[in-house]
Amino acid sequence: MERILFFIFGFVAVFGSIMVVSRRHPISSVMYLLLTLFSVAALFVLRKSHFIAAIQIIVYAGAVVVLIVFVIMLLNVAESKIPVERPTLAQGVGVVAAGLLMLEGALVGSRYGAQIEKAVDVGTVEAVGKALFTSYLLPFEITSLLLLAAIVGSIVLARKKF
Amino acid sequence: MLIDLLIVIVKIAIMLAFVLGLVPVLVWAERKGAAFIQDRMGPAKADIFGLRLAGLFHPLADALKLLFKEDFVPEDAHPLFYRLAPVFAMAPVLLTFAVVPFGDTIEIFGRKVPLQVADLNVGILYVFAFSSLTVYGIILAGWASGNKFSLLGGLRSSAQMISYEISLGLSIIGVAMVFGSLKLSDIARAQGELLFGVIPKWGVVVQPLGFILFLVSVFAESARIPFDLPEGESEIVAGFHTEYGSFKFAMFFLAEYVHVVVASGLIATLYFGGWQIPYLYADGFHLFGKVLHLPFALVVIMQVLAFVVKVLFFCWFFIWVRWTIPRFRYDQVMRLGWKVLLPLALANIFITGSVLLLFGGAKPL
Amino acid sequence: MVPESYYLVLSGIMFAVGVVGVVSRRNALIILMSIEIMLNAVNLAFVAAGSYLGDPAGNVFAFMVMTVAAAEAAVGLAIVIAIFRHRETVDVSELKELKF
Amino acid sequence: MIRVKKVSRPKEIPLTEKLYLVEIAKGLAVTMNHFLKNLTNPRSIPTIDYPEVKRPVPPRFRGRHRLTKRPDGTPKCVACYCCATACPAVCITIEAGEHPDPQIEKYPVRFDIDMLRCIYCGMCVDACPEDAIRMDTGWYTVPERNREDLVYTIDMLLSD
Repeated sequence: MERILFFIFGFVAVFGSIMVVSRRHPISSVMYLLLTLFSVAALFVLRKSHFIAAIQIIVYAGAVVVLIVFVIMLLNVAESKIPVERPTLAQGVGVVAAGLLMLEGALVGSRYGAQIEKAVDVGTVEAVGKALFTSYLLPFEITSLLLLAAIVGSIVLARKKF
Repeated sequence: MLIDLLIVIVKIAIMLAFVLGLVPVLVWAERKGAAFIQDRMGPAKADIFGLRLAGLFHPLADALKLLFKEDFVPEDAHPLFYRLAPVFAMAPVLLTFAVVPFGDTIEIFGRKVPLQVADLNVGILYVFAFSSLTVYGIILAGWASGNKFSLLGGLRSSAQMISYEISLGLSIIGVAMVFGSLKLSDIARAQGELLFGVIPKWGVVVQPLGFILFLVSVFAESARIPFDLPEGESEIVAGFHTEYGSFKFAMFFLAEYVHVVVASGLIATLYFGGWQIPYLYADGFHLFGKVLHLPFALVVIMQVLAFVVKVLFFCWFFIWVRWTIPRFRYDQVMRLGWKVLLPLALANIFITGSVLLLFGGAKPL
Repeated sequence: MVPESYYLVLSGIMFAVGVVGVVSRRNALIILMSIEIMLNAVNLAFVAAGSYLGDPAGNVFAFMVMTVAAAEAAVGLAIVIAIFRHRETVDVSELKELKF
Repeated sequence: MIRVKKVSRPKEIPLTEKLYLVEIAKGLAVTMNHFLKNLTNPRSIPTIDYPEVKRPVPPRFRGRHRLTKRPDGTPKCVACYCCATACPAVCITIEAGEHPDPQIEKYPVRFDIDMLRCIYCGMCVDACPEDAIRMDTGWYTVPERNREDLVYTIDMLLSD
C-alpha cells in the first residue's frame, strides 16, 4: 500500500518538475510547481513527517509560490516578450551533467540496496519542536537573522529609486 | 477494518452534508437578514405549490437557474486554468473542515469513535495550510479570465491574503500555547475545564486579544465585507469572478459561503469551547457542587447541538457584520494588516508566553 | 515500508531535473522555480534520511532549508522585478554587461 | 460675493473611537435593533407587496388614458385631432370617419396611443374640447412582451 502511494506521488513529483522546467509560460510552470510541492508534501507524510509536510504547504504553497504568481501577474510580461529558448552548448552540457547526476543517484541507491527500516516517529510536532529549541536553537535563531536580511534586501532591491 | 472505513465515510458524509446543506440556508439568511436590517421585506415570492416559507425557496431557484445557464469560456481566457479556478477555490475550504471536531469521543459497537473526520497531529497547521491555498482559486480566476478587472481583483486578493495569513497564524499560536497542543480535539476538550471553578476556560476568556485578531484575520481571509476587496463591485466590477457565469460562478459563490461556515466552525472550536457546554460533563451538569445526572447519549446529542448552535451564531455574525460595516480602502486594509494586527499578534504571543512562564507552571527548557 | 534508497533516488532525479531547468532555461522566473525544485529534492533526502536514522535533525534541517528557500525567493523575485523595471525583460541571456 | 464658511475638524479623536471596536459594536447594535424590530413586527416594514397590493394613487394622478362614452356607449370623441396636435410626444394616431348621426360630424375609426412614446403629460386631456379623453384610471401601464401590445387601441381605451 505504502509502496503504491510512494510510486504514485514520486511519479507525480518527477512529472511535475519536468513540466515546470519545460513549460513556456511561467504561469503554467507555477501550477506544475504547485503539483510537485504537493506530492513532495505527500511523500513527507508517508515518511511520518507531518510537521514538515504542513510547513511545506504553508511556506511553499502558501507563501513562496503565491509570491511567484504575484510577481508574474505584476510583471504581466507580454506574450511576445517571453524569452524564446534556443539550444546552446551550455544547455547540452547541463543536460548531460544532470543525466550523470541521475546515474550517480541510481548507483548510490543500488549500493544501499533495498534496506527496509522501520520509520521512527521523529516527524511529529513535539519531536521536531523539541529538537529545534534545544540542540538546534542557535541555527534556528540564525535563520531569523537570514530572514531579516532577506526582508531588508528585497525591500531595497524592489524600491522604485536606487 | 470494513466497519472502520464505513464509520469514516459516514462522518465525511455528515460533515459534507452539514456544510453544503448550510449554504442555501445561509444565502437565505443573508438576503433576508440584509432586508430586515435595511427595513425591507427581502425575498418572498418564489413558491412551490403556493408554499412560500418566507422566501426559503429562492436559493433553490437560484441554484437551478445557475445550473441551466450557458457554460461559456471567454475568448481571451486561458481555457484550462479558467475551468480549474473554481475547483481550486472550492476544494481547500471543504478539506479544512475535516479536522474540526463536532463532538466528544463516543463508543459505537465497542469502538471508540471520535466525532471528527481526522484527528491530525498537526491539526491547526493543517487548517492553516489549506486556508492558505484558497488564494489560488481567486488568483487563478483573476489571471485566467483575461480581463483587467479580474486581474486587479486577483492581485488585490493575493496581497491581502498573504498579509492576513501572518496575523491569522500568529493569533492561533496563542491558543496553542495556552492549551499546549496543536490538535483541535485536545483544544476543544481542554476548554471544558473551569477557571477559578466558575468561568469556563474558553479560548475567548484566556485569549481575548488573540480572539479579536483571529476574528479580524478570518474575515480578511474569507474576503467578506469589510475585507471584500477582491470583488469590490463598486470599483472593479466584480473582481476575480467578473468573467464567470453559470455553474462556475455558482462554485465561487458556494466556496464563499463554505468559507464562512468553516471560519465559524474554527472560531467556535478555538475560542468558544467547540462542542463543550459549560458545566456539562459526560455524566451530567456539575453546578455548585451538585450533579444533575443525564444519560450519556443525551449529553453527546446536546454537545453536538451546542456545536451546531455556535457555528450558526458565528455564521449569523458574519452576515450581521456584512450589513453593518462598509468596505475598507485598499491602503487601509494593508495598513491594518501590517501595522496594527501583526504587532498586536506578536505582543499577544509575548504576553501569553510571559504569563504562562510566571503563573502557568510552564518550565523553561 | 518503502526502502530509504528509493527516496534518495527520487530526490536525485528531482534535483537533476531542477539542474536542467537552471542551466537551460532563459526565463528568470522559471530559473527561480527550478531552484525551488532542487531545494525540495534536498528536503526530501533530508527527511527520508532523518526518519531512517531516527533523528529529528533531518526534519530540522528541512525546516531550515525552507527558510532559506523563502528568503531566496523573496530576494530573487525582488531582483527580477528590479531588472524588469530597468530592462523590460526577464530573459537572463540579455543581461551580459559583466561578460566580456 | 462668495462667503467661505470655516468648518472646524474635530481636533482629536478620542481613544474609544480610535480603537474602532467600540464603534463597530455600536454599529452592530444599530443594525441588530433594526433587524429585531422588523423580525418581531414585520408590519412595520414600509415595503408594499406590489403586484398583490397596490399603493393608492392620489386623485389627480395621471395614469393610463381612457376614452369616455356617450350614454349610448359610443365614444364621445369627435376626431378633432386636438389631442394629437397637442401631444408633445406625438403618440396619438387618429383616423376619422363620418358619424351616422348628422348632429355629430365625425367619430374616430382608429384611436391609437403608443404607450412607449407617451410621457403622461396630460396635454391631450387639456386640449380635448369634448372631455372625451381622461387620465383618471389610476393605472400604470403594465409591461408587455412585445412592442405591438403597447400600442393601445380604441377598444382597450374605451373598455374602462
